Amino acid sequence: MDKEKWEPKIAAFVCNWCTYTGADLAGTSRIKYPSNTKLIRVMCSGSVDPVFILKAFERGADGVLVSGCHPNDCHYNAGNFHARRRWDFFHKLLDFIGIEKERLQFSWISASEGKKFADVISKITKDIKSLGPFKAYKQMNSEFTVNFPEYNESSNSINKELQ
Amino acid sequence: MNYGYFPGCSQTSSAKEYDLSLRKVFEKLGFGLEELCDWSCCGATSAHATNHKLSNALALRNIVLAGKQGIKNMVAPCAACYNRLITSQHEISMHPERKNETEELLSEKIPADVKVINVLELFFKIGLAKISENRKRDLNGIKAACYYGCLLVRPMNINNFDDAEQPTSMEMIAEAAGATTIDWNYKLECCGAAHSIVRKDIVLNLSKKIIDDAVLNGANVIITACPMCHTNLDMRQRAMKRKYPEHLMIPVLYITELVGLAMGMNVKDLGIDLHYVNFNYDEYIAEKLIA
Amino acid sequence: MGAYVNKDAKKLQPSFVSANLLTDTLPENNHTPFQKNNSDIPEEIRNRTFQDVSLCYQCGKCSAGCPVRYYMDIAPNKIVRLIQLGFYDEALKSSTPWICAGCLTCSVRCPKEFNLAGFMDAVREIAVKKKVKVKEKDILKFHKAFLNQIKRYGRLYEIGLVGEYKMKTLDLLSDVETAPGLFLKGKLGLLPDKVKDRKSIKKIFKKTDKKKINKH
Amino acid sequence: MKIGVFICHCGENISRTVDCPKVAEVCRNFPGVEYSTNYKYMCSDPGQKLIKDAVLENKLDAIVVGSCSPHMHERTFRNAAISAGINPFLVEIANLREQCSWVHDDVEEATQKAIELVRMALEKVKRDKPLTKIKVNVTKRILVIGGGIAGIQAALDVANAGYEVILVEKEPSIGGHMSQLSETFPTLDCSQCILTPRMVEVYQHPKIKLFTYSEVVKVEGFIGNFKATIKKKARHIIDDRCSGCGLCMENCPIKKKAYNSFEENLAFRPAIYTPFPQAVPNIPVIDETICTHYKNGKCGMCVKVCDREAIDFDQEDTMFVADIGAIIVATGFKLYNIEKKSSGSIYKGYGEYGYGKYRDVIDGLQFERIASASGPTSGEIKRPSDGKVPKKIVFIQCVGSRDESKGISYCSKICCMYTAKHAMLYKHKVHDGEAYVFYMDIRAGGKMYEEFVRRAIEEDNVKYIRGRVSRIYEEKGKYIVKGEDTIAGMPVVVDADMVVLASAMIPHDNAPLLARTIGIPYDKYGFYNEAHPKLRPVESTTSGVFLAGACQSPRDIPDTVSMASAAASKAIILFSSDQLEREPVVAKVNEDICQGCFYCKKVCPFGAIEVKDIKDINGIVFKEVAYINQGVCKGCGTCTATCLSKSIELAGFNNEEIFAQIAAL
Amino acid sequence: MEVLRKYASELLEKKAVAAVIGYVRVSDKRTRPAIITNPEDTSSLVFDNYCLNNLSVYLTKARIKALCRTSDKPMKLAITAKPCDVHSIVALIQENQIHRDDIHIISFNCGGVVKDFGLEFSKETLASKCIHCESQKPVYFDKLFGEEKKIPAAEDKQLQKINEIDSMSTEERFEFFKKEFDKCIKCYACRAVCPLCYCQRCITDKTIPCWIESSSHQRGNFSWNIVRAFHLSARCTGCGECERACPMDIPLGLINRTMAIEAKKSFSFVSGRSLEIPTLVGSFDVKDSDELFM
Repeated sequence: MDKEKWEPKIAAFVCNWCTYTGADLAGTSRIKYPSNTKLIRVMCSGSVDPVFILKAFERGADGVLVSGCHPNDCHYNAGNFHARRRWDFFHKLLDFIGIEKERLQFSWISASEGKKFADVISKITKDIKSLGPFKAYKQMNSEFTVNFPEYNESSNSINKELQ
Repeated sequence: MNYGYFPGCSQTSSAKEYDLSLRKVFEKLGFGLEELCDWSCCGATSAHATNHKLSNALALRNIVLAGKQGIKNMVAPCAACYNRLITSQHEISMHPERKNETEELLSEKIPADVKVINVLELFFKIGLAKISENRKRDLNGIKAACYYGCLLVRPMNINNFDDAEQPTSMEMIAEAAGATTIDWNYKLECCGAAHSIVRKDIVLNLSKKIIDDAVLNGANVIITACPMCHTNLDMRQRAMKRKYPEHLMIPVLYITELVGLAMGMNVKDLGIDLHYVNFNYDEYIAEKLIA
Repeated sequence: MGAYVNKDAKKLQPSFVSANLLTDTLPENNHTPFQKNNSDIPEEIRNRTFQDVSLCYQCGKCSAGCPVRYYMDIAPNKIVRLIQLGFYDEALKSSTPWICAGCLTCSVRCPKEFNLAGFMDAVREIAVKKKVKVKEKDILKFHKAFLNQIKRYGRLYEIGLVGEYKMKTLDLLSDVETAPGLFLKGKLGLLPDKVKDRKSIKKIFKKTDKKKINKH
Repeated sequence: MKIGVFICHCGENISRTVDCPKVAEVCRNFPGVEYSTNYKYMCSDPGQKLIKDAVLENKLDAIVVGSCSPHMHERTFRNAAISAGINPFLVEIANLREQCSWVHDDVEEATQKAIELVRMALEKVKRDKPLTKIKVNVTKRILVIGGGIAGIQAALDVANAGYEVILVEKEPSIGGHMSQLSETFPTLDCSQCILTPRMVEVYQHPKIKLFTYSEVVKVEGFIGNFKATIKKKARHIIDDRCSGCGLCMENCPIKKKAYNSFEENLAFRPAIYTPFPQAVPNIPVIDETICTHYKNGKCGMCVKVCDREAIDFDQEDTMFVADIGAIIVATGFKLYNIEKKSSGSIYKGYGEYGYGKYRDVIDGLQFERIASASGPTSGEIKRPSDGKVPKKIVFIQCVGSRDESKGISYCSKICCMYTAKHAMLYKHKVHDGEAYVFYMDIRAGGKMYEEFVRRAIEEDNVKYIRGRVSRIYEEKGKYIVKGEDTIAGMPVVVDADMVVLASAMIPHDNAPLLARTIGIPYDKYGFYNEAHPKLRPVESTTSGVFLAGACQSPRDIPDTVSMASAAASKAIILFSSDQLEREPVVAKVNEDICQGCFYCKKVCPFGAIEVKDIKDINGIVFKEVAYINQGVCKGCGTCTATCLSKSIELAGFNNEEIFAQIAAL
Repeated sequence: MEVLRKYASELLEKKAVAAVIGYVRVSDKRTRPAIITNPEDTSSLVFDNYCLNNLSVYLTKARIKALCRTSDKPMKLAITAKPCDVHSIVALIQENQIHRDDIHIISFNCGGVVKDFGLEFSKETLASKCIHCESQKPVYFDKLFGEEKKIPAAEDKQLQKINEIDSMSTEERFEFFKKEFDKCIKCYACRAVCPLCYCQRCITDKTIPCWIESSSHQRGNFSWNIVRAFHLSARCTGCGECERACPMDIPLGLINRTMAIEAKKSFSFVSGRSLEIPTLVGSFDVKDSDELFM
């Protein structure tokens, strides 16, 4: 892959109440940040399963961000506390397995922290850019020959047929 | 158990008796004090007043030496030395950039496990029961105003061994030694220490206020744990007397001297005769040895 | 300090105009605009104390408790205020930092946990570095004499200190009452107590002396 | 499935950086897309009509709208979908404005991202399942916790609207701190005179059930359907027999064993007592810790004098369970105490003011009692230590407040005003006295407030000194107050006879406990958090729980009363309909594969998960599985991520939908 | 040994238990698990250094139901468990898979077991879990046999390996595990033998949506092993059965132990040690570290 033109692909799992709203605020405030990150809205950072992150890596993401409300600010009182413990383990596990720590990052961004949201996105984009493409995982993808119909474009042909 | 000992410059000259009584008392209590080899000035007042880097380097040089000597707990009897050493340690522990800077200056690594303690802490470490057990003499004629001075228990966020506003540790030690203590207001007021030579007027006034409050609250002896305080309170009393003829002379003892007296030592052994204001032994102590 | 507006001024000045806080005379058409001062002093204080002067909200608790407040020309909290506003000269010229005994009463009681004693150290250091004419020059001389002793012997040689200080200030007759007593009682050693490894001490002094702090 | 894609220009907000026609064009070729278009204002009436027409014309099953944030117009487009006959949950929004056009400059880049965002939404909508809103019944009864002025006001408002109220107060009488006050600023009218009638009104109101000397120990359920457990502590008095004659109190031989906390420890109370004479209800309480009967079974003086046989030494705590539809929390505040604190506390005491060892250094509420005509000194200003009239009095503001080194960074808001009032009351009662106030700033924002402070200074000649006090100590029976006037730049020392500290308002010690019981968030001090500080100031984030008064932050009486009424009106709005509708975003268990480890039950922040027994044909339990109460579940999904066998799905955000989005990244 | 047999046979005779899950000798250095329902069969029960299976894997809800709920009066199920197996039982109780009242734990003071069948018990052949074993006495039991024994001291090679991996660069670690996981043939022996993998339908068997690709391809292998390790982190009691059962010798114990070490370091929690301490999964502390979060 041409390093010059390569742009990282980053997935961000954000909670509906704080970080998603914070991202909206960044927009309302017209704060610019790189376009590499795409948000997946979930109800609470506590509902993000580690498998989502593995899936994202499998589907070619170079980095993943999980972000929720600050401790004690959770719309659901405690979801983020559970998330915090979960990520502590998962991050350590990935680190031990040999996945760069910067590939998976976490943050607390409240609904009022539009600036922080932009900063965090800029930071993770910069981090991932300096790490380069997630070759290690991508290589496993390229060696992968069997396609699952489930998420493949071809599956849509089924849809087409149904119509 | 042995404790490291950082005497500080005053201990070798104007506060000789502090050094003397400290060593004697702890020897008798069965604890060794291991003097820090080739210690140097802690950089108090003048260095930190004018050159921050220098003051940190001077203080931490001694910590480096202590580390090399294998000292884990080091007593610094002088309140100024004590404060200087722990403040420098605190600063480098909070701010790694300052640590690197100073380590570069000293060309040495600064150990993190040397704990500097003051005399009061030392007494608490060995246990107050030890003092009462070794009591030989009744000191109940002494009504002690325990004077901490400004630096001994401050600042709070670094030094947590006693309250920064209403300390009681020295009173507990004095009471363990059998003396009566009084409650008074000036136990933490500054004596003007650093200005001892240049602005004698300030020192005189500040010290006078301290002594007056002690007398007003019924003390007949002031107890200190700092050579600077002692110098100012003890030495300046003649000048006070000259300026204010009604001034009452009141002896000023080091806490170690008080404990020494309780343990049956002599005025001369402890160096109390070196003070300016006479400590009239008979006046305070009934010469009755406790069995 | 108020907002002084010079109606006669041809060019409209910003209406927030400085007054010299130390004098209460303000010649009406001789004012200087209150402008951004690009001094490195706040930065230097921050480097030294790890705290920003803007932390201070001027409650005055420091001045209220200061044991040597009566000997100062400007209240300690006002020194902070002067630095906050950018009146550096007035702050550095003041006797206050030099009178400060470093007793930490202010630092302990400060509601904002601002280390004022450390701040005063920094102001002194800056004043020396900037070669400001210090009001309490005897105190500075004393500090220099003190450091000279340390530099020479590694420890304080009290007779040397007093001797050197007296030579510097030509104040030969004070303390006659205490010194002989000290000698008689054998408290003052006639020979200095020296550190063996004086090289290391010299090295420390040399390395920290880059800014020529002790010479001027 | 036929999907329609609608790209909004939002005037130029989106189209300036996103090439909307191109996005629509590209999306048309995505599998499953039947129809794709772009329009200037999708949210406008013509825009919505466009959607509706397109749906009907093309027989669309689901739509994706590329527009502003779903937080803005999700509801609009869902309604449009409903009008076109599509299930509203088959609508997905791609956020092309806040998260694309507004934050990127490059047109190509933004357009590309917009296409990808729409593609993700498309993948999600393909897997969306039609959902219907959940309906729940509303119990039209409210629980008000706290019987201070906030609780009283809220209770009366709700009751007067015709709904039942349960008012719970932990003290033996309602009234709260307001009943302790002497006079109130800025009008100087007597506090008890205006409060007592309201207290009586509460007591007599047919719709209000009053539980004093009681605590809320458990709250379960959800908006409209809470179940609260109230512990009524044993008073040892049979309520309906007691006539409130007070003979028992007069005859109780234990006079000086316990301080009267209503009098802020300035007076004693007997073992059987009401906190104050105007107490509501006027029924005493027996303090078991000092009553002789509980020590040795003797005495019984009160039993002898009570001809109505109202005393019952063996009474025990009783529990009540009540069904309620909403809760108003109005637990109020307490004052910061300058005593030395334990090392774990976030607060630190004031050693420089003596850690409370000087008896004449008192706090604001103590001064209120001293100044109150019904107080221990009958309104005469006297020192607690020796009963002398202080000739010089010092008031210190901001004790605790705005003092980060003591643990509090906020302003307590009311101290400026009540200190001015105190100084004024003092000057009115001790004409030859001198009053000094040490302050940092005067914050007198309010109707007639600034004028009130100026009156203290100008008419009553109170000396205001700007500066914090550094130290207080006792010397020769005087209290030496060391301060500095920072305006004059002069040290100020006052040898006062009495010092009054305007201590900070802090939450009660058990405020966090109650918050956890109810399930509402609180800040680091223990003040309860509102859902939005500006737009939802009396709601907590837990729906159905409202907040009022000083349990949220320091407040004065007018603010407290208005917020109490606001909270009451919120509750009344809730009660105005018989059923509630709520979003169907809830979790559901696949009972076939649930293994019953109940980690979900442990993590659920709302206690929505229960154990369900699955029985075989003979009625024997053969499996325990998790069951989610749809009314209680708030849809956070923490359980879905915790579930090891992945047997829980969150409707609207199920795993398949999220996987599809990941795949479409 | 005789006392154990006698005790077990008494339990069965008295109908105090429905069955005894225990070890029976196969050959000199080999035992196998057995579920004994007939008192006469207890004569083959053994317990020694060769009883290396973790029998708690047989404590499934279905089995308890089948064995103990047959008569009118529900009976208990007896199990012989090494102290380390008791940890698994504790974890199972905490996760509501069995009730303490349903089982009768016969435990032993343990002196270590061999790492695999057929080996002579010695310091060299000691199972790696025994090397760092801190619980030679069971934390919970209904009957305890045997005297306290000492486990022979041996080098903790597993810990050395963990430290070695820790000191590798990220790329090296990735390569290491990639190579190891590459060996996986998705036989799920690790899952079958793990007492805590009790789900009837494992996450990897779920196809709508497909959580983990089930072919034994690198990518699927990677996901499977990560998810397996994650699901067991702070739950795994360290019985080491997965590693022993793995036909491809993937060092699963390394990962499990690393996570256990982290749990102990960050939360002072060790799984299966106490019924009172709540499990780490499913609980939280507001004071947990915030280090990870920007």
